[in-house]
Amino acid sequence: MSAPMALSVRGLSKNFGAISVAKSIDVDLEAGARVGLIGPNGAGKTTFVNLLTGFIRPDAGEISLGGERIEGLKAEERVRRGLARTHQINTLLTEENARDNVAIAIAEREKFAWRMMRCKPQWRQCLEEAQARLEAIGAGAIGDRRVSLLPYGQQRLLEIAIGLALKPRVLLLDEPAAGIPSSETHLIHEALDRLPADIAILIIEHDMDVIFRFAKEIIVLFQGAVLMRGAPADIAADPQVRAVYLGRTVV
Amino acid sequence: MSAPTPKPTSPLGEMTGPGRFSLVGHALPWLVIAAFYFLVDDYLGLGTQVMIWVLFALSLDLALGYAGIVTLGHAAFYGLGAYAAGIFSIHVSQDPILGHFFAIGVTALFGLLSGALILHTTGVTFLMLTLVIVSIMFEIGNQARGLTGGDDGLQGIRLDPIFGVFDFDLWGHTAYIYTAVVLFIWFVIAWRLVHSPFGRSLDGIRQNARRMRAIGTPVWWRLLAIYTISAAMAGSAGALSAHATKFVGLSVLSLLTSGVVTVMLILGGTRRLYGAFIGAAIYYIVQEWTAQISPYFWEFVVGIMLIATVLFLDGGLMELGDRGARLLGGRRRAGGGE
Amino acid sequence: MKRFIRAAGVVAALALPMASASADVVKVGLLADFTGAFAVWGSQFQQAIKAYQEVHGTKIKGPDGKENEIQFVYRDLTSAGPEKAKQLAEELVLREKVKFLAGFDLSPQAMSVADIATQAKIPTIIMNAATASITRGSPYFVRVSMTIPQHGAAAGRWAAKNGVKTAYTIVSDYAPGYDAENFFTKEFEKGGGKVIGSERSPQQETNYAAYMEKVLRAKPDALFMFQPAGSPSLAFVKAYIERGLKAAGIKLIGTGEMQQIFLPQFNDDAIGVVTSFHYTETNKNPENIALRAQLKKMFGQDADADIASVAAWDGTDLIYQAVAALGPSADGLKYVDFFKGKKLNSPRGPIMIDPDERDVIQNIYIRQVEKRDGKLVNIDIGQEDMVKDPWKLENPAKK
Amino acid sequence: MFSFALTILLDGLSYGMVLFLISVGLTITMGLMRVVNLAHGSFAMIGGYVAGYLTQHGMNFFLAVGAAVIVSGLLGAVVETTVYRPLYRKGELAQVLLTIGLVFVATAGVTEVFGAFPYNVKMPEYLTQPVDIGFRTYPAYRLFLIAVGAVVAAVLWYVIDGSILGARLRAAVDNARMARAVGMNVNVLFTGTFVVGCGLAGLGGAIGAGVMAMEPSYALKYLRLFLIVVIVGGEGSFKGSLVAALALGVIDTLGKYFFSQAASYLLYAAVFALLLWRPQGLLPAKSAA
Repeated sequence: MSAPMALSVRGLSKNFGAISVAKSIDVDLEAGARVGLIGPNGAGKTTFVNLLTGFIRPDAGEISLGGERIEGLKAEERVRRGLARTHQINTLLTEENARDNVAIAIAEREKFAWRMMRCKPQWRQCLEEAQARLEAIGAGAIGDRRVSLLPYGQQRLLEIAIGLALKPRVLLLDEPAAGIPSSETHLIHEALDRLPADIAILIIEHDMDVIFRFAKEIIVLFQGAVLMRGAPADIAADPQVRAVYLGRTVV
Repeated sequence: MSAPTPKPTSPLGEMTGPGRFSLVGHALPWLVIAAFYFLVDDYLGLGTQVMIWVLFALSLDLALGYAGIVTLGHAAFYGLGAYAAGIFSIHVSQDPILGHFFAIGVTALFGLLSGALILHTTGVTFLMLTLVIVSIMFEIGNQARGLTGGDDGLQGIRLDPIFGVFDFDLWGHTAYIYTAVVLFIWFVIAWRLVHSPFGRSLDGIRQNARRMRAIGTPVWWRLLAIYTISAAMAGSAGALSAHATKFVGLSVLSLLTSGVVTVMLILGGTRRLYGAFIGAAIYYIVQEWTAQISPYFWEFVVGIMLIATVLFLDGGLMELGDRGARLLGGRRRAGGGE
Repeated sequence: MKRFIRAAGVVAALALPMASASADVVKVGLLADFTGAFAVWGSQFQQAIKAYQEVHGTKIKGPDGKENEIQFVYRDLTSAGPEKAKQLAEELVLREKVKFLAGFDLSPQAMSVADIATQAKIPTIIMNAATASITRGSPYFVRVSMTIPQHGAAAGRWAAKNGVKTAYTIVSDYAPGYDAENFFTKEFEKGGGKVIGSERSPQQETNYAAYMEKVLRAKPDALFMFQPAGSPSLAFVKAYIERGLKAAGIKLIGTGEMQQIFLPQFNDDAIGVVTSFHYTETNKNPENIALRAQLKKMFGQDADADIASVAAWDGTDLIYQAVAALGPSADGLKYVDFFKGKKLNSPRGPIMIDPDERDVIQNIYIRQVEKRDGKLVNIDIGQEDMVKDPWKLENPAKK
Repeated sequence: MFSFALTILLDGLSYGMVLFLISVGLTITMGLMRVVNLAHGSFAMIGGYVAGYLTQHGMNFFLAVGAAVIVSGLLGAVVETTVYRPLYRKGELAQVLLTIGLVFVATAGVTEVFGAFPYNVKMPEYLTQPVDIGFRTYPAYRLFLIAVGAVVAAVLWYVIDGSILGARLRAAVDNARMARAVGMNVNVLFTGTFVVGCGLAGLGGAIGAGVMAMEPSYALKYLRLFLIVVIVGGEGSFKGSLVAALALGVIDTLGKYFFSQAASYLLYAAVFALLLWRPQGLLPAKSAA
């Protein structure tokens, strides 16, 4: 009897009117997996993430997290069960400093966030952990800085730190390197290298350098369906995948 | 990793975020309230009214300022609290404390139910729904004449002395102190609330609700919680008003009441708690002053104040203080640059 | 801006004699709406009071022969809630040490100061607020304006006596409207008429199409209205004409809707509307002529007297007489006793303060809109002498 | 029975048309500029007062209405370029407050200039009379309102749905940033739309004064109705606001006719239920959520 998959998706489908944006997708992630999700624009990558995280309701299909079915749960309930994500577009709390951004997530994870009276020790604990987590991904220096004043690359790091702060079983990284000037990409590379080994990670990225450097396995999504799944080298060599990226339709 | 970790510039244990205040800053408004009682005896009625508005504005600050719930319907809670307290004193018991708690309970329940119905909407739709609720409440107040007195207002409120000792006198001594105590209690609650993890999560929801859902925050429930608390507080302000004036007029449920309290809050500054104090006080003082020059002048001045605040003074009058402090003491709040 | 400056000047003018006050100053606190939806009341009160003081001077000799200066202190209720009235009344009493309170355009405002008047023993002259029960609120309340039932009852009696068999009523949906409907119906049916339908329209209504259609279909002999004077009453009468109710021979009977100040807003179609009211602007009483001339002299040709002016004039007159008779510092109840049974030659005609109820007893005039010298005017076509408030007759005070 | 139903329909439509004329500018500006413009009624009020002043001083009614439209529109241009511009980037709350501030200023100004009394727009004699329309006599004024409303609606329909200007407008409503990116002069578009919207409000205020009377508190008193039309119709949706305004007019008339006791609740309750059911309004302008 093997341990349940960290994340298991079966037959996930979604239609917007006549357009099918997810066609019976099956995906498995075991604990500690490093899987890349690629596909041309409009392949349905972001829709897939939104379906997984509960921001869009699927029409059909099952999603299990550590063996527990979660497709009926709301986004925030999935997060509390260990499915975290980062965002493509920054959705940080821009009026707070970086450390508070992380601490608020930790308070949520520790269920302090319903506490309506001041509780200094617990909050202090959150802040300390937040600072530690920032340092762990190489961003210890930004703790005191207001998010709106941070350079873009640092904001993406902060996104990852928040995702990790939720102590997820599975972490979805939605284009963590998008929009970062090349001078700062090493920051993201280093942060990705340091991700805890026990977390299953699904990374969506346009930057093939990042994907091939990081992923042990790659899933290619095309027109809402899984086109192929395999090791990076195989994917890179596959003619079908090449065709897709060149824009020709494959039958 | 190579960059050395610089020392955090603020101590970790400190609650950062909005409204850090020195001890002097904390003491000042309460000293003013106390001094007012002893020095300006003739204006106690005005003082009581101002404090009631402060409390009302404070309740709005929780919902609108901290949680970002843009509502025009807060008069529904204020009015309901006033009527609940008034009707309770006429039909059930003349004990003011009991009546006050009754009013708080009723408005909290109403806040919970109405919030549950409408809090899934946002923006102008939410604004409209709150507006409709307060309009319906007004119509009910007008037509349920047997209970509310309709347009004539609710009369015949009689109160026992508080704790059987302090009678509500014409000169308003008891009402003033009673209101000040209630305001203080609510203020302490609000202060702790906004600096709690709960308060921080509300702040987060205001800035970006989607982000908060992504870290597992049950956004709707949080909003419902603060909406209910805010409603209870507004109801408490309404109850104070009913008790202090021994009269409830239909206008407590009018749209204008919602408007005035919003103006006060914005004028003083949102998300600062003390903004409510400054806003309500300034509003009253300027109103008294301009109305004496020429009654028509008042509306004009309010309008100009609003426009100027929005265009030039985002943080309200409290912002002026901040700017002054920054000029004197250098940059304080923003994190150090690179 | 001119008016601001003028108003500022008035404040300064009021402030000056204060500094050099050698005579005893008797302050009268006047509470009314000067801004907001009911702003017109405040300005009408104020103009009449100034006119009175211009004619009679601000100083009046007391019984001891010493001069007393009567000084009005105006406070704006901003059309806000009665709690504002209460707070300002407190201030006027405590800080300004006023001897009298006066004004109050709306009933809730008056009711909210009942406790203060009673506890501080301040005679309070109500210059408009017309809900019947108000004067029972405090033994210090004295009303010089009117009560709604006075108008409604007289209108009902007149209709029954003048060939109206069936009537329809449309009143504004608030307390005074209910009173008007109630007393019109009672007196009309007592006289043999029958009310075949009744409606209540929202207070701020200005779109009466549906109501008029209903009346048109019911085909009554007459339509009785009670609408707040201002935009609702104007819209009501216009809708009545537009919809062809007049052409269908349905007589329109009202109370305060066709006051002189509103007539320029109508055209000749308004001719024939009958109202039951306590003040006919064109009456030839010397007091009336003096008041109207004075207003025009001081405030320009647009200034016109209405019930607010008349009540403010009479209220001021009462205060002057009381100070002349009792001096500046008599006990509140003494002043009230002085007012009881007092008869005045008001610009509206003779009035008397009810010795028991401290409410106004006055003639009710039945007027009809007619055209004279190219202008619409109200012409008296009937009169009931010295009408007491019917509500009080029906609800005697508990002893 | 038929004539009765038709009468109610006419009554409802004529009222609805006034609401439409005044609100249509609001819905487009709210959709286009995303400004919660609570001051919109002030422009209708100013139009009404201008027409009132001119007709009372002997000017022809139609000329006076034309002047009212121009004055309201020009005022709109001034206010848009000075006060509203900085507002586009600010939040809802700031917009609510600033525009309420404008309402106060307008109210004080009108009271100062024209006094606190209700103000009459003198209509030509023939508009104040009932006319025979076959099955009954009916107020000429109301027929006039319906006619003007219908003409304006038809013109707007043509402009918005059928012209290049309209296409630009719709594109900008859908995505202002995109419109700017493809080189549209959004500022001019904004100002132009705002001016037209204010002009229409002035028209509605002036000719609608017989249904919604002019007084200093006008802008605040009817604010609720204008907002209901805009939000029920769907922000930015011209057709939505037409439907909503006419429906509101008819429901209001029906309510007063059949349930006059509950008429005041009925409308609010209907709006409440509708917004819970369709928070985006009846015919939302934006395609996707």
